[in-house]
Amino acid sequence: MSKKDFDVIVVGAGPAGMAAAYVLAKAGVDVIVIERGKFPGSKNVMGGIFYRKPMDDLIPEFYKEAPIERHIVEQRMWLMDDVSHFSMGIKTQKHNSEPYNCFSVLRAQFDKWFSKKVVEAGALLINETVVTEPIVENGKVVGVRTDRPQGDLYADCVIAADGVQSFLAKSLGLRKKITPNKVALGVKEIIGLSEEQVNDRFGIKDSKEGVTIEITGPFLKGMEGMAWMYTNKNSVSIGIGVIIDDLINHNMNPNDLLESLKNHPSVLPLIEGGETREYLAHVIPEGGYKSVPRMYADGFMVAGDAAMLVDSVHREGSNLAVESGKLAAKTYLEARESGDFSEKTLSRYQEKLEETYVLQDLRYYKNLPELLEEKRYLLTEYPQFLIDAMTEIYTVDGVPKPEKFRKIKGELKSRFGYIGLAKDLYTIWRKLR
Amino acid sequence: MHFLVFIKQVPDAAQVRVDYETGTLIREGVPAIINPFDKHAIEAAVRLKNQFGGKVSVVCMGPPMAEDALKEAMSMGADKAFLLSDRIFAGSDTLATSYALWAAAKQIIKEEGPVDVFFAGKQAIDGDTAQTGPGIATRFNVPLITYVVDIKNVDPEKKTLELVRLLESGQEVIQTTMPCFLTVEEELNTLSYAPLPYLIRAAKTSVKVLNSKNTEIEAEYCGLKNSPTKVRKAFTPPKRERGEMIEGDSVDGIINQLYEKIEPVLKTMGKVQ
Amino acid sequence: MIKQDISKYKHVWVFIEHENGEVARVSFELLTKARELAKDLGCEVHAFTVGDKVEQFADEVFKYGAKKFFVIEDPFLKDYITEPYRDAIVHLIEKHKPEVVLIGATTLGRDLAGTIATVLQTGLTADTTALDIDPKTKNLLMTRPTFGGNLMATIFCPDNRPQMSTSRPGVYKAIEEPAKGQVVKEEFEFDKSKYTKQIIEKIIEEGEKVNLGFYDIVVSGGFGMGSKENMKLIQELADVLGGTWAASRKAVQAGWAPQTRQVGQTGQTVHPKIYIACGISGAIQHQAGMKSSEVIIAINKDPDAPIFEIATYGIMGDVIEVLPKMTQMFKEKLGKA
Amino acid sequence: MKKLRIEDKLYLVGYNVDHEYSHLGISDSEACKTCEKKQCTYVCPASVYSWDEKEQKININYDACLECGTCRFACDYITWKYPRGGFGVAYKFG
Repeated sequence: MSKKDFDVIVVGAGPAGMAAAYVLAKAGVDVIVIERGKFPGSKNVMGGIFYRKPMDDLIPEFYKEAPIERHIVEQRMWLMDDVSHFSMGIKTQKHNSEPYNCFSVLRAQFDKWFSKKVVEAGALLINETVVTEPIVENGKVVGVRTDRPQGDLYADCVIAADGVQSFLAKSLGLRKKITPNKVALGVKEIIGLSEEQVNDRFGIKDSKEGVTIEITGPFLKGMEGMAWMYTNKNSVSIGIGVIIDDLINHNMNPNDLLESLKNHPSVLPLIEGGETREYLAHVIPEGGYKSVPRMYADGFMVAGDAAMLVDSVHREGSNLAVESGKLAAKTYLEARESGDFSEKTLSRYQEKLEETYVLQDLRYYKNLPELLEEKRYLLTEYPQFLIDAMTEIYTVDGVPKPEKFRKIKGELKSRFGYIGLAKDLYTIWRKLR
Repeated sequence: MHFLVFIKQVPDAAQVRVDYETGTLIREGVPAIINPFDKHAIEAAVRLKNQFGGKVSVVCMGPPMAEDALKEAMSMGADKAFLLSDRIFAGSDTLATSYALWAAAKQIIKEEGPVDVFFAGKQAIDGDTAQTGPGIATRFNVPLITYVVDIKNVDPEKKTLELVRLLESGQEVIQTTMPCFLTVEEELNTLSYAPLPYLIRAAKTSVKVLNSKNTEIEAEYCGLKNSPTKVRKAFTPPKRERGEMIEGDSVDGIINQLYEKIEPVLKTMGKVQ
Repeated sequence: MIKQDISKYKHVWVFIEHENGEVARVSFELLTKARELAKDLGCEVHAFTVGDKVEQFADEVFKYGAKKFFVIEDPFLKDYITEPYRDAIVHLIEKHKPEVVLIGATTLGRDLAGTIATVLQTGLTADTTALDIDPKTKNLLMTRPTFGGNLMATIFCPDNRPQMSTSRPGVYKAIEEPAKGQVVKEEFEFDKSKYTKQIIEKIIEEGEKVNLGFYDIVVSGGFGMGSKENMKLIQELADVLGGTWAASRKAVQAGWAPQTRQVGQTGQTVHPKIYIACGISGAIQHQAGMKSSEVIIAINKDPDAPIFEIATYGIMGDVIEVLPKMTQMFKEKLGKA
Repeated sequence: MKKLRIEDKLYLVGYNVDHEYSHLGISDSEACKTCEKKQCTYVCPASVYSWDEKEQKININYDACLECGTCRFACDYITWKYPRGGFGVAYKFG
């Protein structure tokens, strides 16, 4: 080893990078975090909610001091067409007491707080610097090149938590080119409302409690995607994420899509009169388990979005990021014992992830992206049928109930055919295995 | 040579919005930044240091969070950073602020040695007063050169330098002795993309806090109570309404109409007799 | 804070700014405004200045209603240099104790006022756009824009004298009201060794660098100008009006104008008396840089262009057709043909 | 609810515009001329790309970029880098 400025270089101060840096700094490792934004969080957008568990393991009871918005007590799931929505969900007091299940957070504020904890733990944080490529010597990653003058840095190990675009993983050949059918664009607005308005409109007791609504269905016109609304303290985050390929093929402008969502009769009353505070966009890796790359090389590990760790079914990403960052750090600590940062030693990182829910969850749904790509109608026709059936059942129009059920059955048969239905059920069952 | 730069942390005025209903500014989430003019002052000082040797000190008066501004100044190449922070400064007007900064600068001179060139931005984008810099210069009784767009012929031996400053009618070149006090325009320089070692050093170095205990600042000249000017009220200007479309059959006719409408304004400006 | 006996201060003073033997227009504007203030205060308007040959301004100054004109004449004060000007003016103010001192918020005025106020240890309100007398306390109420014009603040200075303000040029109309005035000449002994600053050179013509904020008329071109060549049309109009030209972000990005001339959120903020937006749709980002202009004239083909929402006067038409005619007609009307 | 135009929304976003350098580009502008869909012109959430019929080229308004990278996945000719450190979008809420 010729040069060494730090033990570990962490690229990116998002949840994955900071979780890694926090664990390393706490263990006395000389770690530097390099962030391209003005401050951590300034480039980050979240279409999801922040789950407590992985973060709580890292910083116990973090939610008592972190800038969180609301803890979530109710999660609703809507199937929506152009004029109706069919709602399911869970509201439970079990999520209304400490230590809570999950939170809505505003990332620009939350990440900044997290970075303060990381710096307090002893890591060095450098903002406003772009890491352009890994420095590779004899097939081994020995550092990174930044876009700053005199910008080369050397270390035993580089942890790339540089987000979905991850130029680092790509330049090392770990990651394949991402095709537009494996990635979604999420656009989002923060709409300002008073605390009372948020409480009233979402049916919650006080401004500590929060609600999430996740929306899919035929209103997306057959595009694969999902919309969401999350309550913040005095605002609502409303957004929509759609596979980029679908946007292209449907000649769809994402802002128009967001505007039509905002004006949907089911959505509008919840946000009406609010003032848009911010407009944001970010892409979300949707490739699932099959797109997860090899996450290590000699002197190198990849974490978070950069490793495509997003569970698009359950809208989880930041918790997978935190978990992966933590495990990357732990793997480094083990490797340090032996002073061996080779590919072989660091491969333990991916094994660890396979042992946790992170890759187990992703693996469970590993065939889903292809299934949805192949059978787009699963996202439109079944939800539409459900909406129509519910509408029929709840419409009192003098038609006897047995006749209604017969009619619904008839619809089911004519729309899908029993054989088609059986096939679809079988496929879903098989793909989810 | 020793360069001392006075900086201010301000809300990014470009992101401040007006709430016409309440007549207030919406400042939620608006980031705090180094006053943009001050960044060019830091840049100028760092360039002079790199050319002639010496060091750059930076001082910022503000709440503890203003430390971020000082860290950023260091990442631009400043060597020493001082945060002037004390509750007694709350509500200071420009006279009281220039007093506190002057007193703090004297302490910095005690610790770091005499200053050759003092720097500040031409004004802050929140208050837009352009008074604090001249105030400090006056208290030090050093030559003041405002609206500087170029620095030339620095002679560290003779302790002289030449400055180009902006006037309404053009520019003027001024020669002065050091120490002197410059307030600078954005045109003075283009901000460099600082080398990584500057950023690392800034992240590793802590900022020294100055307050009424570790300086000779006297409370009787500080804060709202001891500021000669007070704010009676603050309000937002009325929202601009849609005006009048000038229509007519011919372009000439339209322009004639327009001219008649604006003639009184042109007269007040002395454009028409 | 230094406490003063404020009852000893009387009269409204206006600084007469001059360059090359000519008085700056803002001084007359302020004299006119000062007459109003003096009426409310029950006192007189006095003018003052320092310089080489400044007594010659007496007639003009009295024409705008000054009852007295305090001057210090010295060849040493031929050109404006901050420190000797400051010292001479401080001498005048300390000797005669005016209640109010008004200075134009020009480059010179803003350079000078802060340093005077600091020596006098009194309050100064910079760049005001409105001056009033509080009927109850008789304090001067000074209103000024902050946050780039998004917020106005009314400031007063209750316990210190003089109450000082620099006032933005072009806010008040200069109206004559001749008075019989008296010139009061004062002397000041300069310790010339104290002053170590000198002017080497004055460059009068405009260089590449522009400060759009200095101009009271700005003619600005946008993407609707169509080409770089057409930007000449706005330059010509600006020349006729004695203003300067600027551009929208889209025009800058198209390479038709340098970034230094860009008006808007990511460019400069201007507040001229007249802003003429030519072929600028007027997205909110552009409005942020010019909406506090006094008169906005918009010329645009598109009747739905947002610029019309804030324009004082709108002309729906093709800039390429309108501008040359406008330049020609204004040239004639302003007697510049 | 009143429909907001993209530029109205972008006005709410904090940027630190890099006047020195554009992080977006097109590797082969000839390709744009024959590109049928010109998807960059509608798929970008900030409407950074617009087709200039007269000049027969794509105009890139890079200072409005939200740095999502959609264009980069949508078109192989778009050269996309991060803006220099500290420049570009800076969200207030996120």
